[in-house]
Amino acid sequence: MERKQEERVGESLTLPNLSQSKPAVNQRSKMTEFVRRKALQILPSVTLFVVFFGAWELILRLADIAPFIFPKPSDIVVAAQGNWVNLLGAAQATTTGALAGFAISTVLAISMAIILSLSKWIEKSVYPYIVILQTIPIVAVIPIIVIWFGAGIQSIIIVVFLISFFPILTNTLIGLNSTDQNMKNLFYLYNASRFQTIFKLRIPAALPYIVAGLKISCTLAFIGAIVGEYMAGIGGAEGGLGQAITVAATRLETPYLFACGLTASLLSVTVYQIVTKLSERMLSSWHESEMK
Amino acid sequence: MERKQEERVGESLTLPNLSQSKPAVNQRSKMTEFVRRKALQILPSVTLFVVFFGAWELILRLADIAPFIFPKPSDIVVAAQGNWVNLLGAAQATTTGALAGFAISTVLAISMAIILSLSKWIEKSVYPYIVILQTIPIVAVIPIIVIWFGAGIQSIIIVVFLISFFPILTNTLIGLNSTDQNMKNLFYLYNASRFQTIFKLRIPAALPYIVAGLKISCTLAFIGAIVGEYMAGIGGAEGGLGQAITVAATRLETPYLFACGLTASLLSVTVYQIVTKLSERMLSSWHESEMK
Amino acid sequence: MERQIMTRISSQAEAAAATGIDRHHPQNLVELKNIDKVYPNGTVAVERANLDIAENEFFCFVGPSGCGKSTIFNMITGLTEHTGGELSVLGTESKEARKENEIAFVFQEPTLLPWNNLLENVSLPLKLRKVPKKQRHEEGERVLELVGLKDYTKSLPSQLSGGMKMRVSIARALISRPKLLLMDEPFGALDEFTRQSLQDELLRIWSQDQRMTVLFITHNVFEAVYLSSQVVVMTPSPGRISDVIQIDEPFPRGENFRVAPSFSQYVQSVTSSLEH
Amino acid sequence: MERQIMTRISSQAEAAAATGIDRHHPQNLVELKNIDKVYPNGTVAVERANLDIAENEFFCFVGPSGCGKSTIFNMITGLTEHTGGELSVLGTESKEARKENEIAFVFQEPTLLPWNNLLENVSLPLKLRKVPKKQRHEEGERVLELVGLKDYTKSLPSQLSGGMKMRVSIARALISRPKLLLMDEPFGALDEFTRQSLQDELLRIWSQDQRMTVLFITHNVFEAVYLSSQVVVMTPSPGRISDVIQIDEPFPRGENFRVAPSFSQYVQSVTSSLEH
Amino acid sequence: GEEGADDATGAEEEGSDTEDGGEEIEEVDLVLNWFPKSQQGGFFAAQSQGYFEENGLGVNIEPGGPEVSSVQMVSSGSTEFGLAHADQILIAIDQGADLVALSASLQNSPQAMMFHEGEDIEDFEDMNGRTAYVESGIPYWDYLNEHYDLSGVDEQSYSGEHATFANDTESVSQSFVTSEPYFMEREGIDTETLLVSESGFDPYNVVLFVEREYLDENEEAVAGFMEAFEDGWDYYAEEPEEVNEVIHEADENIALDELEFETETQEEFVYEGDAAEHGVGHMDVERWSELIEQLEKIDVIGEGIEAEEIFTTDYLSGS
Ligand SMILES: Nc1ncnc2c1ncn2[C@@H]1O[C@H](COP(=O)(O)OP(=O)(O)OP(=O)(O)O)[C@@H](O)[C@H]1O
Ligand SMILES: Nc1ncnc2c1ncn2[C@@H]1O[C@H](COP(=O)(O)OP(=O)(O)OP(=O)(O)O)[C@@H](O)[C@H]1O
Ligand SMILES: [Mg+2]
Ligand SMILES: [Mg+2]
Repeated sequence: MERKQEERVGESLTLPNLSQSKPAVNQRSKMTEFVRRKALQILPSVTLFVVFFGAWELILRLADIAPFIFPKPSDIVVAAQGNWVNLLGAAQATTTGALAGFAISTVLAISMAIILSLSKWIEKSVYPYIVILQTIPIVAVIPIIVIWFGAGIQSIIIVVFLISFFPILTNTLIGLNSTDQNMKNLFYLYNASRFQTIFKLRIPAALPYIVAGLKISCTLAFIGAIVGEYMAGIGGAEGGLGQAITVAATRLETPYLFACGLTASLLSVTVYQIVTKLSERMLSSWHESEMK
Repeated sequence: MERKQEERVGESLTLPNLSQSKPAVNQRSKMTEFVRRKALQILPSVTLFVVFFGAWELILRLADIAPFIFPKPSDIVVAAQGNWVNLLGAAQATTTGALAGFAISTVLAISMAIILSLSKWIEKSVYPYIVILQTIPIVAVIPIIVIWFGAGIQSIIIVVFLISFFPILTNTLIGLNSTDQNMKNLFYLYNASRFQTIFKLRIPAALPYIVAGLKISCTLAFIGAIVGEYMAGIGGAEGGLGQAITVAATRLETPYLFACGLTASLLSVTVYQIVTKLSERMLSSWHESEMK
Repeated sequence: MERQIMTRISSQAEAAAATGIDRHHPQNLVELKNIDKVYPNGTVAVERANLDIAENEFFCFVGPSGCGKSTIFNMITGLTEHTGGELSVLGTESKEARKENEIAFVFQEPTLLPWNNLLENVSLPLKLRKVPKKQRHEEGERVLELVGLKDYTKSLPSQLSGGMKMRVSIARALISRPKLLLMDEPFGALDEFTRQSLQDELLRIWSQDQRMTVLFITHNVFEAVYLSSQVVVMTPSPGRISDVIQIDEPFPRGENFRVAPSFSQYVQSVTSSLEH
Repeated sequence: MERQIMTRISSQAEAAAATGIDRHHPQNLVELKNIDKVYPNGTVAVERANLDIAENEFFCFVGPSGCGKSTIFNMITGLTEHTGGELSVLGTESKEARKENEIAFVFQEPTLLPWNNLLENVSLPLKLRKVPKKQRHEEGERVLELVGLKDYTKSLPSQLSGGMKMRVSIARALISRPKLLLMDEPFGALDEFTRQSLQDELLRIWSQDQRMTVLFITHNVFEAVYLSSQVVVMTPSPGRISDVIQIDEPFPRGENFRVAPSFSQYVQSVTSSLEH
Repeated sequence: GEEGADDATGAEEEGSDTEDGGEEIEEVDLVLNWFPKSQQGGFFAAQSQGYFEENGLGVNIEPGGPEVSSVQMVSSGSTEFGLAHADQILIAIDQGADLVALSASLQNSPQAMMFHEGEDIEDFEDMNGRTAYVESGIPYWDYLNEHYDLSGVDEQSYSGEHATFANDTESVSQSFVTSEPYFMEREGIDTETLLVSESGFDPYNVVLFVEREYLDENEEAVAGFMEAFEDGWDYYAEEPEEVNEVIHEADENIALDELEFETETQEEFVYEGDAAEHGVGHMDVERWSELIEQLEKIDVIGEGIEAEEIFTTDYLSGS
C-alpha cells in the first residue's frame, strides 16, 4: 500500500523524491509542505479550468459566432446574472426531484439486488424483466406516469427513479456475486444465516461496486430530473431546470440555456463529490481503489 | 467454487439433492438430467412471463381501460402486426445507431479510463470535467450537435455516446484502481512497463467491473438512440423507433407506441444478453461472479 | 515401533462389509467409507478413503503437497461434495453437520475480513451466533492474547505480517469450544518458538475439553507425532490413505516427550511410511 | 561454535563511521546502514538494521513471527520506503534496482494471476521482458518440472492445492537467473520430502551460477543452517538484527552435512541466539 | 390523479344538491395544451377574476408539456377539462375517446412555416431543396404533402429548439406566428411566415373539451365553466396586461414582453372572424366537417366521425 503513495509523488509527478532521500528536507516545516501539497493538488484543476474556459471564450470570439448559436462563457455569466432568481428556484426544484429519486433508487436497487442475489433461481427469472423495465423508453411511459401521478414532483421522481435505478442494481448485483469464495466458505461453515452473510459479508465486500453504481446513478439522477421536467410539464419555478431549458430553447435564449445546463452539471458534480467522499470514508481503510 | 453449484441446486431450489447423495440417481441417463435442468432453468422465466402478461391483460380488461390510454398486450400485438414493416425498419435504424454509439463509447471509455488511471494527477484534474461533460443535459447540447454534425445518424450516435460513455468509464476506472496490491507489486518488481501493467494485469483484473459498466451502458445506448432520434433525427419514414414513438404519440396510437417501446426493450435485452454471455466466457474460469 | 502401525484400513473395510455400508456408528464423530473425490476437471484428488474418527481423538494428517488433505477437510465440512462413498459427520450428512454449530476450523489461508479489525475478526463466530457484544469482545481478547496478539486488537488485517494473520485465524477457531476442530496447516507460517507454545496451548485446550476432536494437517512430522493420538499418512496421485499410525503416548505431553526415544521412533515410523 | 557468532554489527557500524555514510562499497550487492522502518500507523517494524551482503552469498533470515523479516525484504526491493538510514541495492537506490532486471523473488503469499494457467504464470517474468513465446514456454516447462508440476501446465491456479501454488511461485522466481533472489518463506507450505529436494535444487542452481545472491526467510532453523552461508537472526518489537551467524561449511552440501555433528551445533547456536 | 377524480365526483354530488344555495364550490382540473401562454389568457383571467368561483367552480390549472397528453388525461378521468387543438381531439375520438368539444379559443390556426427574411418562399412548394424542422407525425404536414409536391424537402425532427434553424438561413421551421417570430426578432433574426391555414388546413386551436360522460352528468358545472370562459376572454380583451402578469406568475420562464407580443398577434385569432359575429369560442359544423374530411383523406383518422356529435355550442351564449 505504501508504494502507491510514493508512486504518486515520485513517479507520477516526476518530481525528485526530495522528502525521503535527503534528510535535510525532512526538517522543512510541515506547514510549508502541507501548503505545497494542497497547491499541487488544486493546481491542475485550476489550470485546466482556466485553459478550458479561456479557450472557449477566445475561439468563439475569434470565430465570431452568435451567442444564440453557441454562447461564450461571458454570455453565459451575463444570462445567469440576469435570471438569477429564476435560476436559483429552478435549481432547487431540480435538486429536490433528483435527490429524492436518487434516494429511492438507492434503497430500492440495493434491496432488489439483495433479493436477487439470494438465489440464482430468482435472479434468472426476475432479472430479465428488470432489464426490460429499464429499457422501455421513458418517452413511451411518461404520458402514463403523468396520467397516474399527475404532472408534478411525483412524476419527476418516478422518471429519476427509472433512469437511476438500474446502474445501482446491476453493479450491486455483480458486486454481491463477486464475494471471495474463501470468505463465503467461512460464513457458510460458521453457520451464518443468509441475512448475516448478506449484511456482514457480501455487502461490505460489494461496496466498491455499489459505490461505482452510486457514482453513475447520481449523475443520471439529474439527467432524469431534467428530462422529467422537460416532458412532464410543470410550470414556473417548480418546473425546474428542465422546463427552463425547454423554454430557453424555444426562445433562442441559448446563453441562458447553457447557464441552466451548467447549473445542472454543477449540482450533479457536487452530489458526485459527496458520494466520492463517502466512498473514501468507507473504503479507504481496506480497499485498493480508495487507499491512500 | 464447488459449493456454489450445490447451493444452486440444493439450497436455492430447495429440492432434495438427488444427484449426489443417492448413487442410484447417478445411473440416470445424462440426457434426462440435462433436459430436466434446462426445463428448470427456463421454467421460472416462462412462468413469470405468463403471469406478468396475463395479469396485465386481465387487469386492463376488468378495469375496462381504453387502449389509447393503456393498451393490453393483445392490443399491442395487433398493432405490431398491423405495422410490421414499419416496425422492423425502425428497429433496424435504432439498432444501428445504438450499437455504433455503444461501440464508440466502449472503446473511448476504456481508453480514457486507462489514461486516467496512469496517474492520480491526471485523474484528479481531468475527471471532474468528464463528470461535468456527462452531466450537461443532452437537451442543452443537441442543437449544437445538430449544427455541427447535421441531423441524422451521426448526431444520434453522438447522443448515444454521450449517455453510454460514463458508466463504462466510471466502472472501468474503479476497476483499474482496484487491482490487488500484491499483484501490482509483482509487476512492479519484475520491472513491467506501465503498458504491460495495464494490459496484462490491471485490465484483466478489472474485467468484472468493466463488464458491469458494459451491461449498464448497452441498455442506456438504446435509450440514447431513441432520445437522439426524437430530438435530432431525420423526419419521415427512415426514422427509427424514436420517430415512430413520437408519431404514435401524436396520433394517439398508444398500442403501437407500446409496441415500439417493447421492441426497443427487446433489442436492448438481446444486446444485454450478448454482453452477459461474453462476460461469462471471459470470467467463468476465474472470477466468482461468473463461476458455475 | 513397527507393531504399532495399525492396518486399520483393511479392518475398517471388513467391518463396513459386515454391517452394511448404510449403518452409522454413532460413537464415531466422523466416518469416511470408500470416499472418492474427482474434481470436475478430472483430477482424482481422493480415492477410496476409509477412516473412523472417534470422539476426543487428535488426528494428524501428513502427506506430500497435493495429496488431498485439504480436499478431505473440505468434504468433511461439506465445502465440496464427495463423488463416491459415504461420509457422516457428527452423525449426519456433512452438509448438515455445520448446523449443529459444533465445528470450527482454520483454513490453509488466513481468510480474514479486511474491513474488520482483529477483535471483530476473531469474534466473528460468536457474532454470527448473536452472542452479546461485551462477552464476544472479552472472549476475543482472551484468544488474541493466547496467540500473542493482544496489542493488536484494533489493527486491520492489512497491517499484519503473514504469521500474525495466521495466528488471528487460529484465534478465531479457538474462540468457541467446538466438538470438531479442523486445522489446515495452522502453524506452517510460524517460527519454532511460537509454534511450540501454540502446540502446547492447543493440547491443553483439547485435553481439558473432554469431547473435542481435532483434525490437524501438518507437514511437520515432529509436530504430528507430538500432538496426535493418531497420524494419518496419505500418498499422492491419486490421494489415498496409506497408513493410520497410533501414537500410544499418554496426555498431557510435554518437553520430556519430545526428547524421549519413543518420540523419535514414532517420527521415524511416520517418515518411513511417508516415503513409501 | 560460539566463536563463530560474529559481532558484525558493531564492526560494520565502525566501518561506516570511518568511511562516511554516503560512500558505497561496490563489492556489496545489498547494504543496509542504520535502517529504520516505522509504518504510518506508528509500528516500528525495523530499527537500526545494519547488514552488508556480498555477491554470491546465501543469507537466511530467521526470527519470530512479526519481527520485520518481510519488511526488510520489502525495503530491499523498494516496495516500501525505509524511514531512516541508508540502503543500497545493486549499487543503486532500492527503487532503481529493479530496473536492472536482476532481481527475482518469492512473496510470502503465492500471488498468481488467476486468469492465467500455470505455464503463463511461471513465464510471466520472461513475458514482461518480451522473450519470444517459444523460448518462454520451454523455460516455463523446465521450471515447472523442477517443482514437480509438469503435469499441470494448463491448470489454473484455482485448481491447485496450497503447496502447489507456492511451488508455482517458486518456479516463477527460478525462471530467470537473477543476481539477487529474495525468497520469503518459500518452503513453508511444503512437506519435508518436497522441501528437501527443492532445497537441494536451489543450492545447485545457486552454486552453478557464480554471481547469484540469495536472501531467504525461513522459520526452520535446520533449513537455514543447511542452506546458508550466513544466518541473520532477528528479534521482535522493535525488529532488530541481533546476530549474523556464519555457517563455515563448504558447498556443495548434501545429506552428510545434515547428519554431521557440526550441523546440529550450528542449529543449536542459531536456536539459542533466537531464544535470547 | 385518480384521487382527484374521485374527489371531484364526490364534490359534484354535494355540489348539485346545494347548487341553489350557491355556497358549495366544486373542484375541477383543467389541463392546458402547453406551458402557460397568452393562448390560455381567457382561462387565467377567469381564474384571477374569480369567475370560476362565481359559477361554483374551483379550477386547478395544470400546465401541459411535450409529453403531457391532455386528451389522454381527460379520457382517463384524471382531469375534467382539457385544452387541445381540433385535429388532436379528432384523432383521440378516432382512437375511441368519447370527447365533446365545448369552445374554440382560437378560431384559426396560428401554425405557420417560418423562414428567414428575404428567402424566396411564397408557396409551400418553395420549401423543396430546404431543410424543414417539423414535428414527427403532425397532421398538417401530411396534409401539405397530400396537396403539394414536397418530395425535395429535407425533413428533420422539430424538438422545440430553434438554434439549428437560426444557424441555417435557408431552413424552414414550424412555428406559431404568435410566438417564435418574436423570439427570433429579439435575437436579431428577421423572419417571415407562411400560415399553414393558407393551404386550407385550418383546425380550431386551443379547444376546450370534456368527456361526454362528464358532460352528461355535470351539465351545470360545464355551463358554469363556460360562463366563466366567456367572461374570462372578455376580461382579457380589456386588461390583457393584468392577466399576462398572472400568466407570468404561473410560469416565470415566459416573459411579459413575449406575452404581450402573443396577445397582440393572437387578437385576430381569438376575437375576429366568426368570433366577431358569434362571440368568443364559437364553432360551427361546417368547419368541423371540413376538418374531418381532410383528416380522413390523409388517413390520419378513419371514417365514421360525425361532426354534429363531437362538439356542442349549447353552453356558448352567442351560438
Ligand atoms: N478446485 C479444484 N479443481 C481441480 N482440482 C483441484 C481443485 N482443488 C484441488 N485440486 C487438486 O486436488 C489435489 C489435492 O488437492 P488438496 O488441496 O487436497 O491437496 P493438499 O493435500 O491439501 O496439498 P497441500 O499440502 O499442498 O495443501 C491436487 O492435485 C489439486 O491439484
Ligand atoms: N502495512 C503495514 N502497516 C502497519 N504495520 C505493518 C504493516 N506491515 C507490517 N506491519 C507490522 O510490522 C511488523 C513486521 O512485519 P513483517 O511482515 O515484516 O514481519 P515478518 O517478520 O515477515 O513476520 P512473519 O514471519 O509473520 O511473516 C509487524 O509487527 C506488523 O504488524
Ligand atoms: Mg492443502
Ligand atoms: Mg513475513
